[in-house]
Amino acid sequence: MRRNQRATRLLTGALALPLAAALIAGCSSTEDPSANKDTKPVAGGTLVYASGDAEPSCLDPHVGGNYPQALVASQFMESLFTKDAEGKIIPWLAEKSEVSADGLTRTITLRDGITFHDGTKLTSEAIKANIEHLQDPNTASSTGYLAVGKVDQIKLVDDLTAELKLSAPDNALLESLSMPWTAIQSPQGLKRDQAANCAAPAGTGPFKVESWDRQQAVNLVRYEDYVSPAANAERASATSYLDGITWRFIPEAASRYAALQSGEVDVIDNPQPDTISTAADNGLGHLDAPRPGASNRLELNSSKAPFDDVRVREAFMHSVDVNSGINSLYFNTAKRSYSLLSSVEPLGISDDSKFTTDATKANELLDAAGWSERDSEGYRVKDGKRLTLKFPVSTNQSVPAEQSLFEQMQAAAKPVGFEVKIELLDLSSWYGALAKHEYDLVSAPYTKVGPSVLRILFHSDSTIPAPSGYFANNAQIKDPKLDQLLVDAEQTNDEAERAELYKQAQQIVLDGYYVMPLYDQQNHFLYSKNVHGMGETTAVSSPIYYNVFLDK
Amino acid sequence: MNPLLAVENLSVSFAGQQAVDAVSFQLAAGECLALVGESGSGKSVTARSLMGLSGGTVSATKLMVCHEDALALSEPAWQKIRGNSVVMILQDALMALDPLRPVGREIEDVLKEHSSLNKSQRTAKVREILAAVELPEPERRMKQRSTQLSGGMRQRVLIAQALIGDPQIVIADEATTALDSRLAALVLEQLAALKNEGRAVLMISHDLAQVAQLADRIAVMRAGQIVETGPTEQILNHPQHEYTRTLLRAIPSGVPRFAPLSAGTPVNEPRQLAPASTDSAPALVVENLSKSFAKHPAVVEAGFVLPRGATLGLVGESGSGKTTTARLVLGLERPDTGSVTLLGDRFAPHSEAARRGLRENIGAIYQNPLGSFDPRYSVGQILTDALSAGRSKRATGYKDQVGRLLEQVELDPVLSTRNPRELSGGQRQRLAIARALAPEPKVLVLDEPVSALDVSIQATVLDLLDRLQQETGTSYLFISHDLSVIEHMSDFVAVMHRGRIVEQGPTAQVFGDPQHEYTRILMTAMPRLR
Amino acid sequence: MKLLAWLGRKVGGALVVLWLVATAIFIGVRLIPGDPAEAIMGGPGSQASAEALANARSEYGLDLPIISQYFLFLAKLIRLDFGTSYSFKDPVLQIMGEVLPPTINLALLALVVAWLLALLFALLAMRANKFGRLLGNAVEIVAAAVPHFWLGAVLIMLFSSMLGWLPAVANGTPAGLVLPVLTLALPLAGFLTQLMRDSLNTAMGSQFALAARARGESRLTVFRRHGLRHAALPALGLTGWAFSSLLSGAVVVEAIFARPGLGRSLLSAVLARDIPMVTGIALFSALVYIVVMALTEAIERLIDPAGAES
Amino acid sequence: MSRTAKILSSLFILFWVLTAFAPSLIAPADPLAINPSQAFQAPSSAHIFGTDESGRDVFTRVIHGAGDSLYIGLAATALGMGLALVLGTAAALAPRWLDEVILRVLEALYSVPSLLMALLIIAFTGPGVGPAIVAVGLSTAPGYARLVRSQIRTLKNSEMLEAATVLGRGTWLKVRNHLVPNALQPLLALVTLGIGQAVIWAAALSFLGLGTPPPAPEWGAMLSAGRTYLHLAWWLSFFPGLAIVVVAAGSTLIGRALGGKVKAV
Repeated sequence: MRRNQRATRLLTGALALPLAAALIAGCSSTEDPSANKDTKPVAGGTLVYASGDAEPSCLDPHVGGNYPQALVASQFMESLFTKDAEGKIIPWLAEKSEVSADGLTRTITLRDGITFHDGTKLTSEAIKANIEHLQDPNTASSTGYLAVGKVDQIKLVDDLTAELKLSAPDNALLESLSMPWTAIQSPQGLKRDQAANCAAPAGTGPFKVESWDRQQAVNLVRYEDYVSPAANAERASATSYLDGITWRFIPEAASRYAALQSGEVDVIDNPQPDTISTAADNGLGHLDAPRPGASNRLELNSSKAPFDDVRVREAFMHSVDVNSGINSLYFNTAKRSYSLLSSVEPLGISDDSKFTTDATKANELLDAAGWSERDSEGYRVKDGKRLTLKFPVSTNQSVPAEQSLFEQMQAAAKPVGFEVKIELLDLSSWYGALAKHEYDLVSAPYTKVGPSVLRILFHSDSTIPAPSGYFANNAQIKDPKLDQLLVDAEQTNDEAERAELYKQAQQIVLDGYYVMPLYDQQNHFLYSKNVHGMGETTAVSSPIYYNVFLDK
Repeated sequence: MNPLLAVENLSVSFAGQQAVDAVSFQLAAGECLALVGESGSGKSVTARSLMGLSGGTVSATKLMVCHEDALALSEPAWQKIRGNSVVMILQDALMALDPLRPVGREIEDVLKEHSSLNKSQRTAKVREILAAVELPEPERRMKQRSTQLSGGMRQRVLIAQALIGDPQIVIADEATTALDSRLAALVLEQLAALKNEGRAVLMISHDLAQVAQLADRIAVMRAGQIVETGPTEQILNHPQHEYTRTLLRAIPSGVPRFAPLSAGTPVNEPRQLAPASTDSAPALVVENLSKSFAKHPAVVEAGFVLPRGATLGLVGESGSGKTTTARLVLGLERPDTGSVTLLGDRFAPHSEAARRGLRENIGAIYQNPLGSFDPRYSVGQILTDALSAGRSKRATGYKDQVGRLLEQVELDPVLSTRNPRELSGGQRQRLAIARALAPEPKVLVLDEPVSALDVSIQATVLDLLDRLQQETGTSYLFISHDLSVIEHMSDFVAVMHRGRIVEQGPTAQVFGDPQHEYTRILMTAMPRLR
Repeated sequence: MKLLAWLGRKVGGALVVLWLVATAIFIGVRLIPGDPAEAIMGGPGSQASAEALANARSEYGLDLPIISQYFLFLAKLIRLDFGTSYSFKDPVLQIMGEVLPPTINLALLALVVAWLLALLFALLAMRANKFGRLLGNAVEIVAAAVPHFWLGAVLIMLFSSMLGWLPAVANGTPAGLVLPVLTLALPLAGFLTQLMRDSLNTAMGSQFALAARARGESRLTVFRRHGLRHAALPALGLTGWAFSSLLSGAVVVEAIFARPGLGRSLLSAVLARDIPMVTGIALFSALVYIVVMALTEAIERLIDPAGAES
Repeated sequence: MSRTAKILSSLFILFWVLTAFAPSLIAPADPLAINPSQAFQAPSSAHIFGTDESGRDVFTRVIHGAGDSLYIGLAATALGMGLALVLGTAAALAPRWLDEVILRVLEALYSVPSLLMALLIIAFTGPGVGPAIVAVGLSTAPGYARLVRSQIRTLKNSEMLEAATVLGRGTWLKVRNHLVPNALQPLLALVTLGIGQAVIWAAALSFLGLGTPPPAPEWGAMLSAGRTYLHLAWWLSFFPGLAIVVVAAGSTLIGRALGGKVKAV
């Protein structure tokens, strides 16, 4: 497997490293402190990883399915497919795959000789068991569930081959199956009760879960029988260099960074932007791996006043100044996006003309929309109602810099006459507020491989809540034309047509002022100088530590 | 003979404030010197500087303690002397023993500091010494804490602690103050024994009568100076200094009723008690009064009559039930049996509402008046409150009356804006008397009203009470543990013992010819000068 | 015999208190608007599955009349069945077994350190001159006024980031305990010192201290034999409160120093509206408090048998 | 209380009352006004406490934050004390059995540590200023209530009230003239001591993200936001922290000067 390789300097300067492939555009890494040292990989040592995310309640990324789960699961579970350095989907656990002419049957053949951590062999039975596990309501899968939504039934052709019958053609299926949320685990493991499987899912990855001391660490150890689907002649052994990974959870950003500085941990995620910008000066390595799928963006709830009026939506876009906020808060670690899709998605289109800061225009639009009066506090009023925007913010999903950015928007929108009411909520209450439609603005990150994320986010079907109450179309766009484009785009066999359809679809969303893109979903990692070989990631940009090694 | 203590021109000051001013005296083995003075006279500071514990700046032309130059002693050297050659018995046994440690350990500490005995030897020695001071059940008591012992036991422990080091000099700092006369006698007896063993005893006291029994010589102190010193006989019978005379005059025992104790008071004419008129009921009639707390009897079948305009002295040791009797009389406790009749009206048992109308006829004075004042009130407010029956504490309208009351108790009217906390003990008691007089009561219950006061102040307050009684005809129920005060103040005396009134009658009769065994014991323990 | 009666009284009192806490929680849960099953399973945001909701309904007897629900709830508690934490996916009792010891260790250690600091400080204050006393006074008041979360952050910045002396996050080594324990102990030490100095001054100025000096004891000996007990007594009376405030502080400290424990579990349980977990933690911390109170009372009786009687 | 202490305490209180009610007199700027180009300015003569991540003036925010922070502290203390007065007075005056019942309830309230109780309440109500006030108030109530109870019991049996009885005062006069005013005096000291702690607890809730929502300049919330930039801009968290310490230490000092003893509050 050629997973995403992100270190140019690394590649040119250290050919001895058993790393390959070119870079994906848009991804960068600050100087790798190890790059020029011509370091030879050495086996041994345990890497300590410190995550700023909340500790998952389940290590099986099928259950629920959020990014923190993907980050850790990428070490012990592998997907059928993955993305190469050019962004192309390539087989991984699968050897090959074919689709029927009508697009309704997908045949997947697995590689031979791969075993799960529990010792069982990887067979086509696993494909069936895993997809069914995702579709089982008791699994309570959100992300994986949507990804395999079109799979109707699975037929086992032989030991290694399975046939997936689809309800409709799905050209995003392989992208869906490249994500950690649909990664393959042992059918034997899945038969255990959920608590047991959550504590130690049995995958095929280079590391396996040895133990999980809640609130302390997930202890991963080298999987000695690991077989890499992408054989590499330069490696003496197919197993990982590291003896294991101690996966810790340190929610406090300052503590996490202090721990990295003092050498207690080797790698941290979710670093503060200011610490990223000074990382190189402090002798730290930096990996920037923007997540695929949607960009980080604000969605404007168009289903109710005041954002049911496109003029109000447009006025909002012009009333805030996102760029200077990003500059001051992100220290050049995040680039302003004008696209609905992540910069790693080749089919995304950008349109910066719609997001200029122009208070005059905003005022005119609001006057025209009937919000012409102002109350004593300077907010606009119409029919006695104040121009108030409810903005629930999840503290779990928005890092402090992003919260500050929202506060700046709030302050900038005030002179124009918007009252933005930011509510900082825990995840549970945030979901609750969304389910009750108590929002006008919301930022809900969504990671998925490929442009089909657009259907999940903007198809009118996504305004209908799932049994759990969750819906992904937070902008509440209900446009039959858009729906049709999104459905067609997923069913075509023609790459060019697919690109065109997605382009039109994106234009509709942008023209409707439904969404304000901010930047890529940030995914930064800092690591100390004794860590080498960082850069490889899964299709969703979660780093893999198979090729990482530590100084002796 | 080489004196054990030789002090010449000893001065002690605290932050520039002179507490002891050029004091000189000597003390030889087998001798007892008494330093007598009132609070603030510097006598305690003098005593403490003899142990290097004054805490102030000490200077002297000569300060020899056990033949050592105390001025040159280092702290470790002092520690060798303290508790060993020189010991001190402190005033209040309850306060002088750590309430959190067994008393045996406290005594043992002396041995820890000054001997090389091991644990079991020390314990044996402590047991021995406790037996020597006649502490009952020494084995058990030594393991108890001071709060679990009776007053008498504590005193014995304190003496044991002083004796265990075999000291050459014993300093008794107010060791008999505020003790019941029997306990005081016990301490004096022990001190006498020490003196007879050839030790030097330095007594510190405010009570001339008490030291007279033991001291060979007396030094009278005032304001940091020794104003007069001489053999006991000479000081008592031929005092040279005016202050010594004041102190001697202030001792109430043997002074006839209404004869003044303080110099400033004009001589009152001894007054004949008016014969009890048949038409008016006695001031107070107490019949068959009993009260128990948690089955523990405090007052048992007490009964007495207080005639109008007269004083009934209620005397007894602490815990004898005097205060409970006072509270029953004041209607603050409900009696189990018996009754209290005030001026012919039933006062207790009765509902508080029914009693309230009678309350203006009876007032009360306590030992420590400060606790009975609202801390937020000034002197004037306290009196205004009393005069207005609680309706107001603002002086408007009552200013003249407040002034009159203050004048009546000989308090300066400028004090009316002060808080009682800023007053001296004597002034506070005068204020309490003024407040009690405000409703012009017919009866005053005085519970140990002068026990916390210095002798000379006590004298002025007693004189004041005498004067007020003569002026207003108020009847007093006067409660005290101090026989000499009772003797001086009372027309009738009732002696309480273990909740019972064991003997009562006219003062002269009870004091002259005590009938009850207990009364006789009390009388013999009473120090007398005259 | 006396001891047995005392123990009996304590256990009886403890049961009443625990019953009251449990009842309050029961009422609190029923006051949450909406479906109680959903409330127990983490509120509308938890996206509990229909089956999980049905399970909760039958487990807590939510279809029964409210009074039966209450007795069912109590019956389960009596059997030590606190249910299963839906966010941790483990039985609450088992999680308690995992998270309680680290927090108790941390709190006890902090308590001991706070005591030592307070004693040291009280001793220094005793010997200090006027200026030193004033300074000590200021330090103890400021120490007591410093919020844990601020102190923790500052200590990390100083000792981990800048000086690199001590680990910033818990790592299982004794060194990793230093900063969290200090963060908890310093404010408490400020409180205890204020308290101890008052009673120490009273004790050292008392007649019995003078008597001890007159026996030939040095100031230090008097401090050791007498001052210490009297200083300790009121502070000891506060131990229950102190321990309870340490448990509160542990919520913050465990978050900052990434330590596992009761506080961190509670915080995440609260954020996830994990009611079985929250119930369990509340009851267990109440139990811990009761045990600590009983222990301090026992120690108080040892030091001051007379005082404890009244 | 000495004269100097009185003057200093009055000035201290006056200063905070002023900042709470008229912050603009001291810091005329808008605490919410952003200026991204001026972000992370170190303390200087232009911004004596520096600026925060959005270029807001930290001094202005600290001053304007006094209102919210003190409001929560005061409201929580008032709630706790109100509850304590009712329960404590009832327990002190009630018959023995009711006293016993109230004591048990207090013990139950006391047995759950303050912040844990606050979190418990928030688990039921969700976060916010209201729950924070209720939570802090409720968790401080038992401490106050016990003191109210013992205070009233002591007063009830005091010589002062006995003296009033002897002077013939009725129940009402005794309660109005002596019991209530004298019970309140030490409670005032206690409340003063308690306010500082309540401010700290409230800030702790904001720190955990469960109190005042941003961008309101509440100290705990500011500290919480600032701590992420501890390595870059210490002043963001230092000055709000300092404000908390000053208020808490000041209230302790005044409380002690008023005769309060440091007790479990």
